[in-house]
Amino acid sequence: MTLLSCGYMSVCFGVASAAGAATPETPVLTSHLVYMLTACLLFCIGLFGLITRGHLMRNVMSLNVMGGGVFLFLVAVARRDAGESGPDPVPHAMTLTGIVVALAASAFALALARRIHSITGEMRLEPGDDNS
Amino acid sequence: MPAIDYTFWILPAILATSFITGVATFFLKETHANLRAWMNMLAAAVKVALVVAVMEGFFSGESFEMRFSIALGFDFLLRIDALSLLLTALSTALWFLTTLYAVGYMKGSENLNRFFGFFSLCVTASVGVAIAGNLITFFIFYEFLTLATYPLVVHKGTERAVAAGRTYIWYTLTGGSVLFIGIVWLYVLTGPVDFTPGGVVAGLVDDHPIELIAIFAIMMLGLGVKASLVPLHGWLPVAMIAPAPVSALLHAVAVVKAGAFGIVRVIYDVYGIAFSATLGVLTPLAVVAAITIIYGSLRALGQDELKKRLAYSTVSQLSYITLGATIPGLMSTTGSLVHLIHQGVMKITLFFCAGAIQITMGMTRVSEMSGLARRMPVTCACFTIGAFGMIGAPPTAGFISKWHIGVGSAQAGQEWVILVLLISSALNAAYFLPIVRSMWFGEERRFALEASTGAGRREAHESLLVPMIVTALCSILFGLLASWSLSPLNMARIIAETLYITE
Amino acid sequence: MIEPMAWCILAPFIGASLAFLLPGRVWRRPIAIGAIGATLASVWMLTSQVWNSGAQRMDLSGWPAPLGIGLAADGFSVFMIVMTGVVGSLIGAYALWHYSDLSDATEPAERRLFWPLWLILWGSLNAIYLSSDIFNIYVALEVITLAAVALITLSGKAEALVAAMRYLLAAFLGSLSYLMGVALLYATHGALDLVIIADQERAGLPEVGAFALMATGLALKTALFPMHFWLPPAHSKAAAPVSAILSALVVKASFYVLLRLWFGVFDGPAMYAVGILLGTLGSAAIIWGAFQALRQMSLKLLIAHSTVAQIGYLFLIFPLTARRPSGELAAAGWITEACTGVSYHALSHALAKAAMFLGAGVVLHVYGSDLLTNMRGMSRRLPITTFALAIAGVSLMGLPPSGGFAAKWLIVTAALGAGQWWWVLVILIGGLLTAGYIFLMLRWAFISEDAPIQLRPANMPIQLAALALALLSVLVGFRLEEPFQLLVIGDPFPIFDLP
Amino acid sequence: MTRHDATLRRRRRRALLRVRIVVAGAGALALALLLVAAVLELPEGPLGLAEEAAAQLAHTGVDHAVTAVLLNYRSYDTWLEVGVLLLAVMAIFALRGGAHLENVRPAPRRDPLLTWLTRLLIPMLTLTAGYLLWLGKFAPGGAFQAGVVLGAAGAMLRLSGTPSLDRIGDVAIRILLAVGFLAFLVAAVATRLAGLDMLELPPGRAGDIILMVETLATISIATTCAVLVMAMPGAESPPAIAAKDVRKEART
Amino acid sequence: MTALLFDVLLALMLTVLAWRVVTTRELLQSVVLFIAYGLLMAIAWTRLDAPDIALAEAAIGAGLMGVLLLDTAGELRRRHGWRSEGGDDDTA
Repeated sequence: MTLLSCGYMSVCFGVASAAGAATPETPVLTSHLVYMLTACLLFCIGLFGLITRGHLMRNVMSLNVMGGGVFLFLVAVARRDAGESGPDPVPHAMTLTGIVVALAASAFALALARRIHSITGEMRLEPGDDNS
Repeated sequence: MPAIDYTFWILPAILATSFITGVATFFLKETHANLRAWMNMLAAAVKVALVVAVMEGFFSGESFEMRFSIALGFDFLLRIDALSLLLTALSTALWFLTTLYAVGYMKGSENLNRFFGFFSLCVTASVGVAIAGNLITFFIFYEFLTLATYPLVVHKGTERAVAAGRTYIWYTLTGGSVLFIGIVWLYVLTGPVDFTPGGVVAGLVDDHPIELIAIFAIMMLGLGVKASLVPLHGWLPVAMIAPAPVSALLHAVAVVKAGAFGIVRVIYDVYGIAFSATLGVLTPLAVVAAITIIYGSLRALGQDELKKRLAYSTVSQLSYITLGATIPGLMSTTGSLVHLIHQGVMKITLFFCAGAIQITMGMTRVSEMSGLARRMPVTCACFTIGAFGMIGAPPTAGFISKWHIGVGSAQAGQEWVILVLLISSALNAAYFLPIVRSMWFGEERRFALEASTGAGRREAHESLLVPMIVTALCSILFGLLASWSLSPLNMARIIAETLYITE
Repeated sequence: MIEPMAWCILAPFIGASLAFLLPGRVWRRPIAIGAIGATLASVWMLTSQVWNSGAQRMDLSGWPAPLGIGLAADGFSVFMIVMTGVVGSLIGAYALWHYSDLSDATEPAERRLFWPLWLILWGSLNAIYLSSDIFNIYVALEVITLAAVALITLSGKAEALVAAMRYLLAAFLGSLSYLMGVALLYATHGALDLVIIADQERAGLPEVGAFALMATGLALKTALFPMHFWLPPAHSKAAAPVSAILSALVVKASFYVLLRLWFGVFDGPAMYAVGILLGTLGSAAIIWGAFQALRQMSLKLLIAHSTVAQIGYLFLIFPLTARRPSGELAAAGWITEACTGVSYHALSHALAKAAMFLGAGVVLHVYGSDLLTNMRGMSRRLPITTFALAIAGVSLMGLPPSGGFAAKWLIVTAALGAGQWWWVLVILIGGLLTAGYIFLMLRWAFISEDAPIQLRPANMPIQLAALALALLSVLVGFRLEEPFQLLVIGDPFPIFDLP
Repeated sequence: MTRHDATLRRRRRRALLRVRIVVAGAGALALALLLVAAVLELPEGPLGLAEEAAAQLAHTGVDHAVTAVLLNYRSYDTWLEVGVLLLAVMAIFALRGGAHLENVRPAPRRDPLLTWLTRLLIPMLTLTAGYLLWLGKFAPGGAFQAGVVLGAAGAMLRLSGTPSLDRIGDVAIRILLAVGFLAFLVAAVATRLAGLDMLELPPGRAGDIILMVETLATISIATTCAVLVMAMPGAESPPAIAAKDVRKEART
Repeated sequence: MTALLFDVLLALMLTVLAWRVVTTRELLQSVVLFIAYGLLMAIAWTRLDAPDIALAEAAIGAGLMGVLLLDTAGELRRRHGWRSEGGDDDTA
């Protein structure tokens, strides 16, 4: 975990320092850029969690983490395109819709997982005694 | 002019007669035996009448064609030309006789609705193959034939029959797909092209011969499966497990003839004999055909099962047609075309006899048949005529076609063909004559069934005998009256002339 | 005047709401028949409108493209809507019996919930084929996924639930990856409408990233080869009409979206390497799916694996329409053949696959289990179903008299025309393997029955539904002019106008 | 199967799992790098639809941009989204085998603190939900936020064991759930019949139509959230089939 | 500059939390961390001045999803008894 955090810090400061000394077109480290980078990381962490974990509840949580990443990216884009009347409302609407859709799908996934659990006594699809 | 343009509608009508009867038979009750029999006989009679009408119309100069375009870039074309008339006549006539035979042979066994239904569908397919006007329509009926014959091969429903069906399907479908690739490749090169005597490809494309050779090779592979050229003939002996009428009509006439007919069509009406000679594709095909002839006869020697022996003899006899077709020359082409008819008639006689023997005496092995003539003289007589025809003895039709192929190859300067003919005739004699000798002159063996049926003559049921006698007589008449204007030889000569004149 | 485009979506949704609000037995049949009739009528109106006056476009809620959502109907989308309508209504006819009180296979709860779920699924399928807004497509895909998974869980069996769970997780991951692609596209183009994005030529790393994400997400939902693990259990454990709906219709929706993106938004043809990759994955799917199908012992699993294989054929369009790095089109003269061939394969596969699954449903109902071994002697007991399965098999194999043949003919012509002959080898081997598993199924039907076992009577309408679908998949191979003209209205495959 | 094989198999499976983790990790990292690179190359400066949305705001009958986008510009999306919610509930009914909520799991025992807290919070939650709904017209708020807050209130009732939705009959539940979807459906059909584009709200009365649709949507979202929490299939039925053969059946 | 620093810190917290959610051993612990992740995300929305999404995220992420997950986690422990926290996933 410490490895990850210092890796992450180096990315941010690398970009910041580059911005400082960089020519105009390299992106200066604005707040929406920070969130966009975080969004990409969240997306990939969620993907990693989904692939490596067999436990159904963990899968649902990883999917929600991924979803969070995508929505963070959308709202960061809205912030980047903010005009004088405030941030771009379309990505906001997309995020709201996305959140509600993610809620519906996760609730159904949880219900299905519980039904499978109550029938088979296990909360996973493939055999895996450890937390695979 | 009659209300409907009958030249347009007569061809689909020919197809429809057997197609509709086939589909209708499916819906009959299993118990309506005689209704089913009469329906099929009537359909066969109507079809023969239609074909005669077409033949008479053709000779008086009319042309029959039915074309409608399928948006895939080619037309679905049914057309009567001299070559297609030959095979149509053969199929329709023999279908009539085989239906009669089948009614007698299959009496009492179950699933008859399915049997006769698919039987008529097969004939529709084989007539369709004959009157197809271009490669794609030919391919449509070619594959339809494969599908319609599968249920007949597995008709008995035993594990062995189904296993035989599987090998049959593997061979024929692989052949079909390979042929499909060939046809598409040719279509990509030449665009939509119909069969025209003298060949079409020569004029269209002369800048990439290698592709044309490749396409020819692929097509021969595809057609070779049904024409049972050597490496691809494995399915024919295996498919002998089907009931006798199926083996008779399909594996002696319809299915194998579709392959041979396809080869003739490709050589003469797509590539043109002259262009294929220049391409140099004919000699390898001739060599393969020769090998098949020899190999087929050799394998036939060793078979104790009568139907297996006949199957291998078909493998070799069929390659006569391919061999004759590959030799450029009027006589050899006529020989090859007329052998299409003669081999059909003779082979069907032999299969009829084999079926009759199996039904009445329960014998399927050659070794069991010594002294059979005393019990079934008529069947054995027909068998003998058929056997002599196969060997190519003078009065029979077989001799005529072998003679023409021999002379044609001599004229074309390919003497080795005559050598092949001689060897194969000798081999034919080697595997047919012992059967004939043991039938007539072998001493009577205690026949298994004798106790129950008493000594003396025990001929097959007359519905089996009549078609047998008719085909036997034909194989002799075609030989004796060869020069008669309406004989198959004369028709073959007319076709050959049309193929060469437009060269 | 009646704007049929809107009604193609409204009619099923109205039917679904009524079916949900009035779950009573007495209402079910009229609502179902009414909804199917209304949807078919609106589909017919839309087809005639597009046939006569070309591609249509309608801006929803009154706002033009960048702000509002547009509905666009060109030849290709109408072709898919007609396919969904025809196959959907015949499956509906089967479901009318399957989910009625006559059949003892279903509990009351299933019967109440089938029609709302299926009609919402149908409405959102039409919505996808009409929508020209990439975020709207995301929401519609999500509706389809949830409805499909809910339909699978209807049967309540334990393995159906496990299969549904695996499908839900895979589809959810696919949707999220697609949505990330949409976000990237919006970040680079500032608009969500397909037409607007297509006009702005902007190829850079974000575009490539967006395509990679969207293509993977959609390929996951279409069960392309490496990501097909969820399809066989899901499609075989569901009830017969549900498996037919999944295999024939639901799988095609995400492929349709991928095709729209390939031609419109991403100027796909410029990505030759991506085209070849998708083509290779498709070929692997053809071989692997058919190979797996050969090893199955139960009919529905065999048919499900056959779906995995047949989807591979669809993905052959990408290499055939890709442009070589040197700029000239791989199959310059043969683009129409490739596109019409693949769309025709989608149609004939939908018809044949639905017929086979309904046939399998009849076998399951009559024999009690769909193991191949106890289909012994089926050709005598269930002649119509065997006939339907056989004809559907013929169309899958691509043998001449069928729609499958026309599709195979077109794809092989395009492949040979494009000089990419290796696809032809794949199709050859795939066709033979398909024949392998079709006759593996049929051989049991022809083996004569040893002990005559007591069977439940199979009443006629369900067999006729399967037969009708099978006959359609063959007849569609005869009359080709109109479908081909319909397909190219509104220039759905816009490579032609390239210089 | 001796103990040795069992440990062997488990060790092999754990090794296989480790390989899977490493591969997944590498894949995810590669994807992260691709995304970061793509993000860094994104074009700068305002690109989106902020201006167009703001400019047309006057005609939408609503002052707050996001609500305008949600319920006017892209109301079709919101309609499908409410459809997704309705589908989720239908799917859960499919899992439970029926929409009746009577046999919902017995509520946990009632403890005084929770009941007091609910008696305090429920009115406040409903009030905030109403305010949020009203707020949507000119400030951040609207159907979803209000619906979810009300849904949370429903969940609260459920957790505290006080009877709420499970007392209402089956038909009432269905109507409450479907009313949001129906609102949009009626709006779409009405606009179609009136000759306008689907879901096109006439500028004059757009504001009140949006408010009406929003209220119905809030009701159905609240009910959906409450039912989602309430109707979760619990452990009513003991595990009927052992896990192993379910997976075996699933795989054959 | 301090706002930027706050953003970077928030972003870092979000990423670390997400990593922890995915890789913790205990199931219940990851559920709680997931709820914290939801709340942090709500803060992020306010930072990106999207108040309505912040509200929705707080209510849904922490509220509903949290309730559902906790209820299911409780169900699991009730089913497997208290012997081992999170029952069937004892190792990482």
